[in-house]
Amino acid sequence: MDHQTLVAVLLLAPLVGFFINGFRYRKHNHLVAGAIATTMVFISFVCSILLFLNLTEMKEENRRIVVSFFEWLKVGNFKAEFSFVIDQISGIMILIITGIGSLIHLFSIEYMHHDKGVAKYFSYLNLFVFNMLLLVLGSNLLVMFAGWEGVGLCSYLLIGFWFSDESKAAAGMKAFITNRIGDAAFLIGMFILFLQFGTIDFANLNGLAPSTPTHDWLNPLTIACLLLFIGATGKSAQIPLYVWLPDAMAGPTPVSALIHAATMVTAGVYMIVRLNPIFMAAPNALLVVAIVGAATAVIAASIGIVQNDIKKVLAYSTVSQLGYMFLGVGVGAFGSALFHLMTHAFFKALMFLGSGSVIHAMHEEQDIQKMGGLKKYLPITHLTFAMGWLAILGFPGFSGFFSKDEILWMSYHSPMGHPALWVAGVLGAVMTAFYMTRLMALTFWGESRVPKNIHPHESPALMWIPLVVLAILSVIGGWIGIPHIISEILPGHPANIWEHWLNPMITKIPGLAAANPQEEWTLMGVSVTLVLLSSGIAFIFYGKASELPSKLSENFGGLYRLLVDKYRVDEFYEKALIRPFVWLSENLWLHVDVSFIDRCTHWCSNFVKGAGAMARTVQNGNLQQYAMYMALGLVVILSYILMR
Amino acid sequence: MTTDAFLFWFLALVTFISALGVVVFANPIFSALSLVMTMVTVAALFATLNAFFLAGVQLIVYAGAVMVLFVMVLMLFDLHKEKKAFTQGAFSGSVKLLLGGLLAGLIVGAVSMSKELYKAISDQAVTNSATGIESTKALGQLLFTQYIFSFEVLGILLLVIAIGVVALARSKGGTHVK
Amino acid sequence: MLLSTIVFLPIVFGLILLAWPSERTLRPLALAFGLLEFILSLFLLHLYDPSTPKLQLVENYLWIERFGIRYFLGIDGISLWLVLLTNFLMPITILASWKAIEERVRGFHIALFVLQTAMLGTFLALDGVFFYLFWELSLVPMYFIIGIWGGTRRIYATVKFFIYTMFGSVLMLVALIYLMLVTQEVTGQMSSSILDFYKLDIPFIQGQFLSPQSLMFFAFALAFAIKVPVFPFHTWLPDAHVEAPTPGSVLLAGVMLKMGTYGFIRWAMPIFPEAAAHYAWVFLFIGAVGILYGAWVAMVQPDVKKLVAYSSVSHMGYIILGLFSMNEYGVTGALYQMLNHGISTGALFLLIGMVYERTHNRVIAKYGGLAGKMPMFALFFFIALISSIAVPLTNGFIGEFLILLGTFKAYKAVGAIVVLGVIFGAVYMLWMYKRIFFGKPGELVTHDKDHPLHDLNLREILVLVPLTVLIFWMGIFPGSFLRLSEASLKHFIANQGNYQLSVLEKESSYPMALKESNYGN
Amino acid sequence: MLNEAWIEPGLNHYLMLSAIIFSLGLLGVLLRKNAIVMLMSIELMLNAVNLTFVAFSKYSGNINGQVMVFFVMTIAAAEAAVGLAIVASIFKRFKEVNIRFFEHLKG
Repeated sequence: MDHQTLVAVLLLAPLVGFFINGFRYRKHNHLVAGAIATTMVFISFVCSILLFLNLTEMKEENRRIVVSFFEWLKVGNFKAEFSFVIDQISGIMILIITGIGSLIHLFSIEYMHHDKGVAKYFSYLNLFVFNMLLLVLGSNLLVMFAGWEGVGLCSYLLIGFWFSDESKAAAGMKAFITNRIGDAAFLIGMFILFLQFGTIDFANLNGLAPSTPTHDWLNPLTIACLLLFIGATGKSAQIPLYVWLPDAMAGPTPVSALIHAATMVTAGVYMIVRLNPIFMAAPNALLVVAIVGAATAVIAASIGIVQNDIKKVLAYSTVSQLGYMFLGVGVGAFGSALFHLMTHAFFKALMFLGSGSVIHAMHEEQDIQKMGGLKKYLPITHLTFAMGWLAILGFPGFSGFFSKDEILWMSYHSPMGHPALWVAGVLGAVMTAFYMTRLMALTFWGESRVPKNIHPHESPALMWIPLVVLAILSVIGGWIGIPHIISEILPGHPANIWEHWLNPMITKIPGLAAANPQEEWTLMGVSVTLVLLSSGIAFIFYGKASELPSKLSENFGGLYRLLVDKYRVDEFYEKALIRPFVWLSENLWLHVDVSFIDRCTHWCSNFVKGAGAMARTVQNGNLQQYAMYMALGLVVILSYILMR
Repeated sequence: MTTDAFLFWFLALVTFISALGVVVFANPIFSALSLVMTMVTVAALFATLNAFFLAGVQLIVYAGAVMVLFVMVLMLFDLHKEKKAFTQGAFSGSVKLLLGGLLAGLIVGAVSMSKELYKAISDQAVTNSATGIESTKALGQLLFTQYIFSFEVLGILLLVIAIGVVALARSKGGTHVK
Repeated sequence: MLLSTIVFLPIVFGLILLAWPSERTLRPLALAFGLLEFILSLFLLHLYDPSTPKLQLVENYLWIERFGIRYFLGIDGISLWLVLLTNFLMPITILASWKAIEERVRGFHIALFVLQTAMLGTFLALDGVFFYLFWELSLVPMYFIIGIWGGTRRIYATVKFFIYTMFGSVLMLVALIYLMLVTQEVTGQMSSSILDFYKLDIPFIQGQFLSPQSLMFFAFALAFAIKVPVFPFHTWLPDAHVEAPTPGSVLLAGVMLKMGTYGFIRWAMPIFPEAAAHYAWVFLFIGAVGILYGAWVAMVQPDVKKLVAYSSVSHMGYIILGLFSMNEYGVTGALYQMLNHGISTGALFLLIGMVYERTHNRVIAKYGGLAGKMPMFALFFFIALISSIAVPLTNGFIGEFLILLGTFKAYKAVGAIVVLGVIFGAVYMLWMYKRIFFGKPGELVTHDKDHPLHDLNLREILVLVPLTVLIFWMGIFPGSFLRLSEASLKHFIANQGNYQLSVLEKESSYPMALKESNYGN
Repeated sequence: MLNEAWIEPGLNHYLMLSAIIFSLGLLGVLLRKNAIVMLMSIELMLNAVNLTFVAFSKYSGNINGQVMVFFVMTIAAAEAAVGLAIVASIFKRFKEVNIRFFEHLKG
């Protein structure tokens, strides 16, 4: 098969699945619907692998497959083809999306088996995969934007999947609207880039990016990059637009795994990596990206510490991990960010699916205070979850370790980085270790606090197979990007495949000094030690029933409440943005539209009416009055004739 | 004072008084009778102007037929003496009076100041004035030659009106059901 | 003759319906007529030569010689799509009125057909007086459609609609007469042909509002602005929409509002180029305000139809903005958005009408959880909604994107502010969708146990499917639509200061060849 | 003191008399409440006009004026007949001849 067909199949298979399941939306058979959907995504996965293999066979200089289907929009100089590019970056992305996507589809079959809208669910899921592929494959900003909005739409539909619950529907709406805010900025960023460079094609844009970076804040390029980044904060749940992601946990858990952990939320990172030459030309924008990323990593992690909903903990963890990715992007370590994107996709998808398995076992109970000791009921889930836990901790040897460590190292080492960023990163990692260990301890270890009426049971094979696959990936996934200093001490000196693969696509950081191994070892050691220490503390706190946590929360009541209230950001937005706008709307309607504009209209019409009424008094039907006017006229005319 | 002058002044006075009577009598019957009187004096004035045929017609048609019609209708209605003969409204009433006065005043004043008109026309009149019999004959000739079309149209009009009046009078008072 | 046929055939249909003996077959007959007219107008696509901006298929006869008034019809890339939109929506409207209109069916369809003639004439007439005639004629059937088949406050709404629009039109008539007098002064022969108007050089004094060109421009612009309607003149629209029957709303929003924007692009802007350029800021301002204002006010509407009506104000603001950004992106986007708005808002009104037929209520708060009872309906509504809020791969996105790009290119600050409209558009639409379709079933959805709400029936699906197909078709393959307008729009942009149109000579065009070959057989 | 020429009746006298009677008739139409009296006042006005015609006819020696008077009389008679018939039919229905009442008949 030639590339065009492969790409077409890759893209259209999920779309076909969407239509098939969409038309059978009334059917309840979860096996049929699931089989169709999973097969379609699996077909895509196969195509992805084929394409990826094709890619590896190509020469490194022009390692890209460009497929153009038709001209989408052409007006004047503006030209956007419906064309797709598969290169080092998107090649990996499609593998992640379709690979993890297939696993999650598989998992969903059992997870959703008692839901009536299962066909609808799978059709949405397939549509999401299609849009996500559109996003990562698009060879220009417009196609990317199509996918960008498309995934947002699917996210909306899937978060609000159980729409009869008002709060779930509201969560979906919140997600879409928050995303829309970012999308609006994205649009403007796209306009600036187009007006600046006359193209929106990635290859052309990256080629035209000025080689000398601009340090002007008001330079169009800086503004464009910042606006695109605002778009990314919406999609990837960064400060200030992260608020939708925790609420998005209202959706079915596999959706959280696919959309809100593995794929969609990483779109912002992907977009910046995709445009890295442009961003490198605007270091000021990257500085903002790094600061926002680091801040998000810390703040989200701190909220995660006190959450009791298993999915909420994972959600804040996701926000925090995305912060790492942006930190990496911000300091110019695009490759590392993408690396973390991939490993995070593995272990976070694993943990979400694991939590799905737990929730399934607990009959929709999500509060970790009511769990504990699930280890013996859910051995496979526990084991795989533990792999994910170790990976996210950054336990040496696990995937998260390599990617996170690299970001931390770069944030310190890169000329665009700063020790403060490193400190923030480590702080985030420490907190991550704490809450993740807490999650593990409260859910799987210690005494069972499971209510009497619930009898947890291990999930069926269809659910644990994806868990196992993802667990394996979480463990070994990092070995393709082993840092140099580690590979030097390993037997055989495995090369950093990842870096090598991405090399042609990534702009070099100007003025990057050679690494000092001693420094690197020290920093790595510090961060790993702190992480282990913090998880140890968490284990002491929560491993066994202990008084310590409650004492702590009493002593730091204010801080504790602030954390539990998630820094009251939602309330702040509600007060500062939503209410004023609703207030404004109501007043505009009632006082401007109805009371002013309409009243002006009525005033005009009443004026005419009044004038008419006045004129009408003359014509009142009184015959003698008419005759009088006639006589009056006669007298006037006569006197005029006589006086002349 | 010549006979003509006396006759004119006498008739003018009677005409004026009876015309005033038409307007001011509260009882419509008295008004009607005043009108008859006016008709008669106007007929007499026609006669002083040598329009004997018209004077006759005036007496027969107006004082005879039309007035009888009026009186008949009044009798038919059997109206009580109205308490108020005039419509209400002091302001509009005075305006109306003023207008009537102004109109009369303007015409009278204009006519009295136009000596030339009087002279020019009255000089001609002495030579051209025809006697009574001749004028009737001339009138008849004109009517049946130059004005024959108007005359016939008038006839048709009268016919139409006669039918219309009969139709109106036969109706049970209005088009709506009581 | 094709254009005359297209314009006046609906009147003939109306007359046939008037004399048609059977009440029962009236609707199918009207539908067949509507389809016939649509198919006829598809020939335009075939006969139209997209390579030239010249006027095509022209019919130009002197009508009233003394005043130089002509019977002048012609088509170009700008009017082509509007004509097709009109004829496309008409059979859909007829099909949608199957249940919505139960009384005086005959009269209703006759009114529809008269309206169709008026709208088509407005888009195709190229003579000032002739245009004005159709422009005013369109008010009459709509007046009756709202006034006879409308809701409870229909008389208020229809009179408001009529007088509001009439007010602007009268000023336009004055300006039109002035223009005709100017042609007489300049050429010695009075003329009301648009081609002669284009040639005029009406005195314009920079910064002086009372110069003739500015006054004439605003006289025209006010008439069009009221029809569009732009921000301060919009209050007739919510009332008219709320009271109008479903088919009336569809045609009002779908086609009649476009008469205003079409007026700008065909009449006001090219005839008075300096004034249009100089006072563009006025329209940019009210366009931008209209977008945000319409969105905000829509947000808090309790009545779903009113909400959509205010969303129309917002969407029409985009079109005005695109037109007055005066570059190819903006103007192309504006033209495209005219079609989009006709389709997506038309679809929304149809959908609201369908649910109204079932519940006889439009208060949003009384709905809720409808998606569970009527999934198919929810789906179609959602499709119309995403088209309305401009999600990519639907038609709305293309138009809005181009308009925003054009605006941003011309005026950065305005573009940046107006982008907020994209957000608020999503806010009010999704909030409305949430309240109607999601959550617990509301009182209207559950109240009647004996008559549960039925999902869409076959007829209703037939009404909606063409619109849905177009929504995606226009979103994915905009080229197939823009291709035909490209030459005209390019010509419009390239000759902003001195816009001229000429008539395509017949012998070079394809239709003649076709005709001859037919005769040969 | 009366001027000799002034006492002798001439065209002007007739015209003035006619003007005065006409004005009286007008006042009757304007002021009277009773519709029948209004009709009579109209007759009065017509008579005044007739008088003018005849006077002009005499003093200009032109018989055409008398023809006109003939026509006017006919019309006047017709008008009186119709007017009275209307008043009569309204009276039969409402027992009312007040002209102000008639304005309520509209609609």
